[in-house]
Amino acid sequence: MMTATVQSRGQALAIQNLSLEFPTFSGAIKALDNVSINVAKAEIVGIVGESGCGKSVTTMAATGLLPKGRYRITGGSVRLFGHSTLTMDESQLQDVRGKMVSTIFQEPMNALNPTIRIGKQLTDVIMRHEEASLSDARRIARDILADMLIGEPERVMKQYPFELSGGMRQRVLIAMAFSCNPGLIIADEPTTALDVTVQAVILRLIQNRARRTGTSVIFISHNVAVVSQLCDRLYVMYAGRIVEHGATRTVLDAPQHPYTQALLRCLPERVAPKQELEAITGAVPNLMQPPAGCYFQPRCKEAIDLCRSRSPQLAGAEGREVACWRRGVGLEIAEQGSRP
Amino acid sequence: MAITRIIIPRLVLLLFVVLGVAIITFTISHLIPGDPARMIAGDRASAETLENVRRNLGLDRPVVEQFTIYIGNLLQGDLGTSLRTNRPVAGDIRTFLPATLELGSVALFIAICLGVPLGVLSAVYKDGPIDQIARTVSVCGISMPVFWFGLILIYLFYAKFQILPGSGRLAMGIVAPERITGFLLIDSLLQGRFDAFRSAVYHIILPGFVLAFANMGVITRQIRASMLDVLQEDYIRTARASGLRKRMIIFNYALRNALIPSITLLGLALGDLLYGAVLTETIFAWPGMGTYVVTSIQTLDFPAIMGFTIVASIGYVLINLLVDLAYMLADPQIREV
Amino acid sequence: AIAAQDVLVLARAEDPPTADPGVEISNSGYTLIYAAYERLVAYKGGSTEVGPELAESWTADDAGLVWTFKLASGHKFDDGAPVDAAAVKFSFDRLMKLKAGPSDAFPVLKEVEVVDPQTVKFHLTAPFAPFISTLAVSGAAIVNPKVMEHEKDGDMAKAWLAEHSAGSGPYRIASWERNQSIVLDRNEHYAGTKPALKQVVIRIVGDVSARRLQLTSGDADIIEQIPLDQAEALQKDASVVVESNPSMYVNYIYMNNRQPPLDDAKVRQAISYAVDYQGIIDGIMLGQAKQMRGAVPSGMWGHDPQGFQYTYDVEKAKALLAESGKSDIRLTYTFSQADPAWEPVGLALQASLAEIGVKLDLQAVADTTKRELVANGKFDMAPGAWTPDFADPYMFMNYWFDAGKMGGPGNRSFYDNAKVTELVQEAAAIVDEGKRKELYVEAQTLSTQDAPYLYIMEKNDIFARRAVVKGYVYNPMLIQVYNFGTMSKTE
Amino acid sequence: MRRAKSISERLLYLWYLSRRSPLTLVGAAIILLVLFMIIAAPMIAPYNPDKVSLTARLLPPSAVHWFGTDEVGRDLFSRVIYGARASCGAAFMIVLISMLVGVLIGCFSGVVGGRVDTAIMRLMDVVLALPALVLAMALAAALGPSLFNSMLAVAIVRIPAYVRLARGQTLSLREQVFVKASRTFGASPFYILRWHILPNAMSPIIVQATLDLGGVVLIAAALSFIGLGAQPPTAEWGALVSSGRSYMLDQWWYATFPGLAILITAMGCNLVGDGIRDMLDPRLRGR
Amino acid sequence: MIARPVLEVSDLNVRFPASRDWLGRPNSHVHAVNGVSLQVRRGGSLGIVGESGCGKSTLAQAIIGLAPYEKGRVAIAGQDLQAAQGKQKRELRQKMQIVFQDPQSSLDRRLPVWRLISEPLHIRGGHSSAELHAKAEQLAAAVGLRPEHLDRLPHEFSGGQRQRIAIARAMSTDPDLMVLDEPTSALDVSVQAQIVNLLLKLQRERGLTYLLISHDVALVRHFCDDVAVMYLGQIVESGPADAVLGNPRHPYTQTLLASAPSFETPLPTLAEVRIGELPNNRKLPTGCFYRERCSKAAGGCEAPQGLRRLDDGARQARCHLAQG
Ligand SMILES: Nc1ncnc2c1ncn2[C@@H]1O[C@H](COP(=O)(O)OP(=O)(O)OP(=O)(O)O)[C@@H](O)[C@H]1O
Ligand SMILES: Nc1ncnc2c1ncn2[C@@H]1O[C@H](COP(=O)(O)OP(=O)(O)OP(=O)(O)O)[C@@H](O)[C@H]1O
Ligand SMILES: [Mg+2]
Ligand SMILES: [Mg+2]
Repeated sequence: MMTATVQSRGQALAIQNLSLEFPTFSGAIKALDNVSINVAKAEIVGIVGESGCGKSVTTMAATGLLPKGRYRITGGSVRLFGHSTLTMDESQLQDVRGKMVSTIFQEPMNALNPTIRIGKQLTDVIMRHEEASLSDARRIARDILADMLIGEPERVMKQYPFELSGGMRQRVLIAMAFSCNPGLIIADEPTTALDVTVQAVILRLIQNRARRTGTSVIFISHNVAVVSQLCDRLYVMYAGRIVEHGATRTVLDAPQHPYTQALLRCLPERVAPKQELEAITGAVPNLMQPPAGCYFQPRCKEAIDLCRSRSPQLAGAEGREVACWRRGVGLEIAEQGSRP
Repeated sequence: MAITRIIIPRLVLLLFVVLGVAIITFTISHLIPGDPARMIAGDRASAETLENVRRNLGLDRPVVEQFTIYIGNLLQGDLGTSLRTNRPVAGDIRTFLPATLELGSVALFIAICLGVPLGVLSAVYKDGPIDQIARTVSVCGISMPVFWFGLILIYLFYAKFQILPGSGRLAMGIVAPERITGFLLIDSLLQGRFDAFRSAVYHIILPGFVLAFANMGVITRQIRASMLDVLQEDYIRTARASGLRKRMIIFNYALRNALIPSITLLGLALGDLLYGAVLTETIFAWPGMGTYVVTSIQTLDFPAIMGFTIVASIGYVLINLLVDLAYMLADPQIREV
Repeated sequence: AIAAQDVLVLARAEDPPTADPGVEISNSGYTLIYAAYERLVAYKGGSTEVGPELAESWTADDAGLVWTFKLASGHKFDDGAPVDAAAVKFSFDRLMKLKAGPSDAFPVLKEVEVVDPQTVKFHLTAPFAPFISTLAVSGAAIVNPKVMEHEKDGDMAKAWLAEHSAGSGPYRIASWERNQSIVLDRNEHYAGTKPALKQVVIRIVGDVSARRLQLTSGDADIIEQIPLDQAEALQKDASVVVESNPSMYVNYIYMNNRQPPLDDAKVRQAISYAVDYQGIIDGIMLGQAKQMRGAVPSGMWGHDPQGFQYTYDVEKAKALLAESGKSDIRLTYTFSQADPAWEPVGLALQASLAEIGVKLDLQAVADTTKRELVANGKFDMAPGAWTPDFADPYMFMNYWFDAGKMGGPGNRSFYDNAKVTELVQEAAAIVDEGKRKELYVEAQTLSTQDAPYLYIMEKNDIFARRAVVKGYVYNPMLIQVYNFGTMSKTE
Repeated sequence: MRRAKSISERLLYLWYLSRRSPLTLVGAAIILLVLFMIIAAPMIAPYNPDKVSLTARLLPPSAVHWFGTDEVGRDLFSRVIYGARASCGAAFMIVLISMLVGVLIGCFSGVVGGRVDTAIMRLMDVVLALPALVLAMALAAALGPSLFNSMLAVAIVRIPAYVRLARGQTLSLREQVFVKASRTFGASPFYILRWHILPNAMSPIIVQATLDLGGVVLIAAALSFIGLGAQPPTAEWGALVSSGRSYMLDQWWYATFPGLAILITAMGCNLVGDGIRDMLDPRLRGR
Repeated sequence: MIARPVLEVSDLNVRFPASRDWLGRPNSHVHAVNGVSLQVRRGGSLGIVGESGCGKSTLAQAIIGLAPYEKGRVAIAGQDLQAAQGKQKRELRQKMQIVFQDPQSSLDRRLPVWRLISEPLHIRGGHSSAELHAKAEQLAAAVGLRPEHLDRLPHEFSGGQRQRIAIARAMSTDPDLMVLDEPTSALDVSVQAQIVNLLLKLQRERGLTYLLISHDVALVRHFCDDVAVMYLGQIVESGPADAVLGNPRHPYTQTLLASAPSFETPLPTLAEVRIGELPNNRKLPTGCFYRERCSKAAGGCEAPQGLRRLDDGARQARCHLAQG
């Protein structure tokens, strides 16, 4: 259905086999290992995974927002609307950010500058990317705030962030992200800190605006339910690797990877009250010394010897891949010995 | 509302401080082994003369009575009479204060102009060579014994190379301009006395720099620390993610917020400035409060010491009041609540 | 920038406290007071003898209780008003009413009486031999009675006179920027020859090196308070003259005669023999001093050139100490930084006394504290410096040895020898100078044997001037006081 | 066993951190050097620092007298080395006294709260408003100039800084969840102070103290310079600079070397203080 | 006969000073809890749900004795906590234990695990170090920690393990009631499941009584027998969990449930969720607190609403429109 038409229109973001590490005192944290993510134009893609699995790092690496000198890219490429962002210098990135790709972060409380009025923060961004006079910029800002269902945009623009509630601030941030009509919006857990009622509003606003303007969205969350309501396609990450991806409904209805399955089974809403939940035993691996083979194998109930020695590769049909030996899809590749 | 909430407690504090300081210095002055009367009359003075001098100073009265009289006079702005110069202390302070203020303002100005950019650069290029240099300079400043630094500079620039004067506020032959503000730099300009202005500028360079250097170190360190704090705030990430230019982010978004905690520091720095000024003035024979109070202490001129201490503490409290107000202006959160 | 020919610039370390003759007791202030005021009598040239100034002539009655002065005519205050007997009376009344330090030079003054505008009578309560000398001191300056216009809260114009002048001297204080500079202008009504210097500027330059540089660069014509080492260095400069003159500024050490073991004359004598006087003079003073001989310095009449002088004789010192039977002596030397020589002298003393087995601890205190401790007799040994206020051995003998002046006033070693006290009191009460000298010499002989003080040295007065400054006359009574009125600057 | 491992790990970690900031290492080296000077002064110093030799006055630096000699012929190198004892000893005592007293008052004030707290803080405001140097000078003048008296004075004026710091720590720790938890278990204020507040408040206080040490070295020297601190013939850096001052023109070395010693020592303290602060900074920790 | 409830809260009001005049006297207040009454049966569990800032934590803190209250009463096993003094007070306090949301900050990072777990006993006094250590070991085993963990410091543990330490500590005094203030919201879902299982297991085994605070409706539905929905410091609806969450009667509960994300239902439309924020709790609204945001607001809502018993008698709702 929609997915097909969207894909034909080309790629917004193509991350190919991105590997990245943070060198530290006690060794390198291998934050990303061979991560590939594709986002088509006008598509809404979700990334789910536990805290620390590398969701934010992936997108921040793609937009060059990671702290300079603190990380090392060990492989892969990122193409944003055909431009390679990994090779850009800071000033080129500055032109790309906000214009081609915008990011909405997790904590609305601190994501706005506390000493600058909302209006100025918005118009600064608009005037940076659009050839707009101050009055034009103000008009654009006002319109987009109104679009975010903010009651009195004029008044809000004169206010400081601390005078707004969390939900309002997050809407301002969304407005800011959309203000220069970027082709891609990265929403990094934009609702985690908010109430469910507010969350519903925010999700709706992002969805409506994206659909209307044909903007692609990467939606990062650890809440599978939220992602299921919003996204066309879904990537599941575990310990810096993509373990499974596919169309949202397919992945949720028929999860292939044991991790995805376990993740869905441990949610209380799927179990009768007071019943024991199917918890995943153990804890996420330490990325400085990851286990051999599949990173999930120490916690996996189905693990076999192969899982303990070799990392499975993503394999499967176009648009629906799983990285698990038990699903068999990757066996042939392993036998060819492409990767230990 | 918010303003009164800040001002009123400060003014109450001011009363406390003045009273406290008066009590402390008064107590000290009465613990002192030296006899002020002997100081005035000379140490060969006969007992009779001493007695007379004591009577004239009111030193023969009970301590509590002396204190009440002192406080009573204080409330009328009378700080007593200097034992050494026989002039009203308030008048002496009025004479010497502008010189100190002029030196202090120039030093503060230099310190801010050098310290803030250095701190910003240091934070932005953290751990790089610029940072190492800036940190070394700032630590040097903080660790510099002002009195020694002054001596070295005098030796180099005045004695060796003879390019800058080493003492006083004006060159020998130049008649001081009429006193309007007491700031030579301003008074000379107001009266079109460019010779005096030039000379005043020359004279303030060395002491101004010496005094500025230490404060520059403190400012650099503070700005660096708060810039580092601010630069890793979420809103900076937001600004970066929206593609704002680096310069804009640093100066319009980060520095502004980094300055807020630094304002408090500025208050402290002003306090330090006073301490530095005392030393700098002695080295450079700068005719200000520092020289005055050091001489007063050496001669145990207690009315002068008390007067100075009280004025300095009032100044300290007022500066802090200003700092709080500035803080309030800079931080909308405090301003509007 | 070299100052103009008719302007003399004097650079010194500190601002004079005040310029009020009725209050000021430091030489630093005398510089101004002597320049701005005249007294009834004045020292004659470089000598310690006094001659006429405002007074043309004077007579005393036989008992020495009434002195009559005839004023010279033509002397005018700087506002043009004549100096008359009323002004003299006013000045002394004011001095005695203020009763601050300077009044102590007139312990017996009962009353000043105006006979007619040109004649004034002084009534004394008791004969006082040095009376005429005392009239040459700073406190005896004649002040224009008009200053009372500036009186505030009954202060006898003290606040105003603190930084203004109202006298008939060659100069008047034109302006005073505290801690910066004082400008003295010529007094147009001055009765004497018109001074060559139009203006005298006293600049306050705290740092020695700065003063020195200003002198060599010609910014200053005279600089004061130069350490001996710098004086040596300056001497090499041909355009500079280092004035080094024997003065009556003596450095001596009080030994507390009341406190064991210093109450034993033997111990004091032993200490007196243990000191390396010449070592101190050469090593610390670079030869710019000489060892004292008795209490009265060599420039003052009453000095006894044959008087006894302790020598550096360790053996004798040890023997005396053994005689005294005291051992394990531990003393404290309480000093301040008021005189730069006190600390090194203390160090030298420490080393010397160690040789005879006396341990000396150095205790540095604030100068005011030191004075207080000395005045109250709470010390073992303490250095002192003494200059005479007026030119009379009275300044030494009566102050140092009179048992009635113990503590602050002068007898700071708490020396109590009835015979000596009697001698010096008698010498103060008679007028005959020959007789007085005899009495003082006898008193010196007696007291030197008791060694109440350690007689260290008479220091030279040192300052430096540019060679172009001419006409300076040194007077040992007028340290830091210059005859600006008769000085000039010529190439 | 495990402890030992974690200690060596920690040392390794410290080494790693300081390698990242070479300035801290420089600071540490300076402090070690000064400590060495203090401990081993009699061994390093070539001469008795108080030995007067009137024949060897004001000699320039040479192989015999590395830093030259002073106006009574004492060896300046030896005096500078011995000076470390007076200067740094004084600074250390000042910081120690003001820290102990300040922390005590501050924690007490923070825990007790209410009127007592207000009264204490107002008093501290008064002390803080006193110009530090002047109070020091006044006290020194009152009690007589001596290193001890001016130390006392400086210590007094430094107390409020620690009171504020300790109180601030106490107040913020009091709001920490683990302290609240302790309260729900019925812990007394004393228990909380002993087990939770003091141990957790100590690190910032120690950082402050290290930084303060640098400042206090300067103040102690300044007081001696004005003549209110250490008294001659004690070899103390500030006093040495002060006596060297009048010889600046012809004998530059006299004031220069002791001044350098002050500068370098203060730098050492500040660098190490900065370094420790960075190490304890949780934000920098993980990276 | 019905056993006496472990916890009885009646008409509890908590307010905090919001601003002060220059003398330091409060001149306005935040009304965090406004007349809450509730009861928890022994061995039962009560869940409290509500938006952020509605006063859930404040309620918990008031119950546990961390937030002072002026009006109302909290009784644990029939004894009034605030009226108690000294030793008795401490013992009463130890009958209730709380587990906080953030396991990181609720543990002193300088104390080893065994000390942390046994802290309540240490405070109670009378135990030697060895006894405390032994006791800690038992408790640790009960929450699934191994003995070798006991000497480590908290930063060496993962979030889930830290929460286990906190739970072990809470159990150390055999409390009658455990207050759980969002015990899993700082944890990942996979770890959340472990903790939920642990808590349920402990309840089954030891008959613990829970007061669970959460904004996760699914969790409360799973975990609790009863539920109370809070809005602006008031309970707006309460009753058995399945009934209240399965068939909400109060409009607020309805909105809350509709907004909760789920796999089955699509995103609600903007009209359904209604944009609105929690009203200011400095100045409480008059009438029904929810009136401003309520889509069903009608005449009668201006009057203050009381809790009214619904149909079966087990449920209550604070809305005059809720069908009885
Ligand atoms: N600047 C950094 N230095 C070192 N390690 C880092 C840095 N930033 C992230 N990491 C590590 O990279 C890994 C992935 O982090 P990331 O922030 O992408 O997680 P996440 O999936 O976004 O988690 P969350 O849901 O908590 O936001 C983590 O293990 C983290 O510790
Ligand atoms: N110590 C306090 N001082 C002042 N106001 C407070 C204090 N604690 C809580 N409040 C206020 O009381 C109200 C209720 O807060 P509370 O923490 O109980 O909410 P909550 O329901 O637990 O929210 P959340 O889900 O975010 O934890 C809020 O408006 C809060 O700002
Ligand atoms: Mg993230
Ligand atoms: Mg809460």
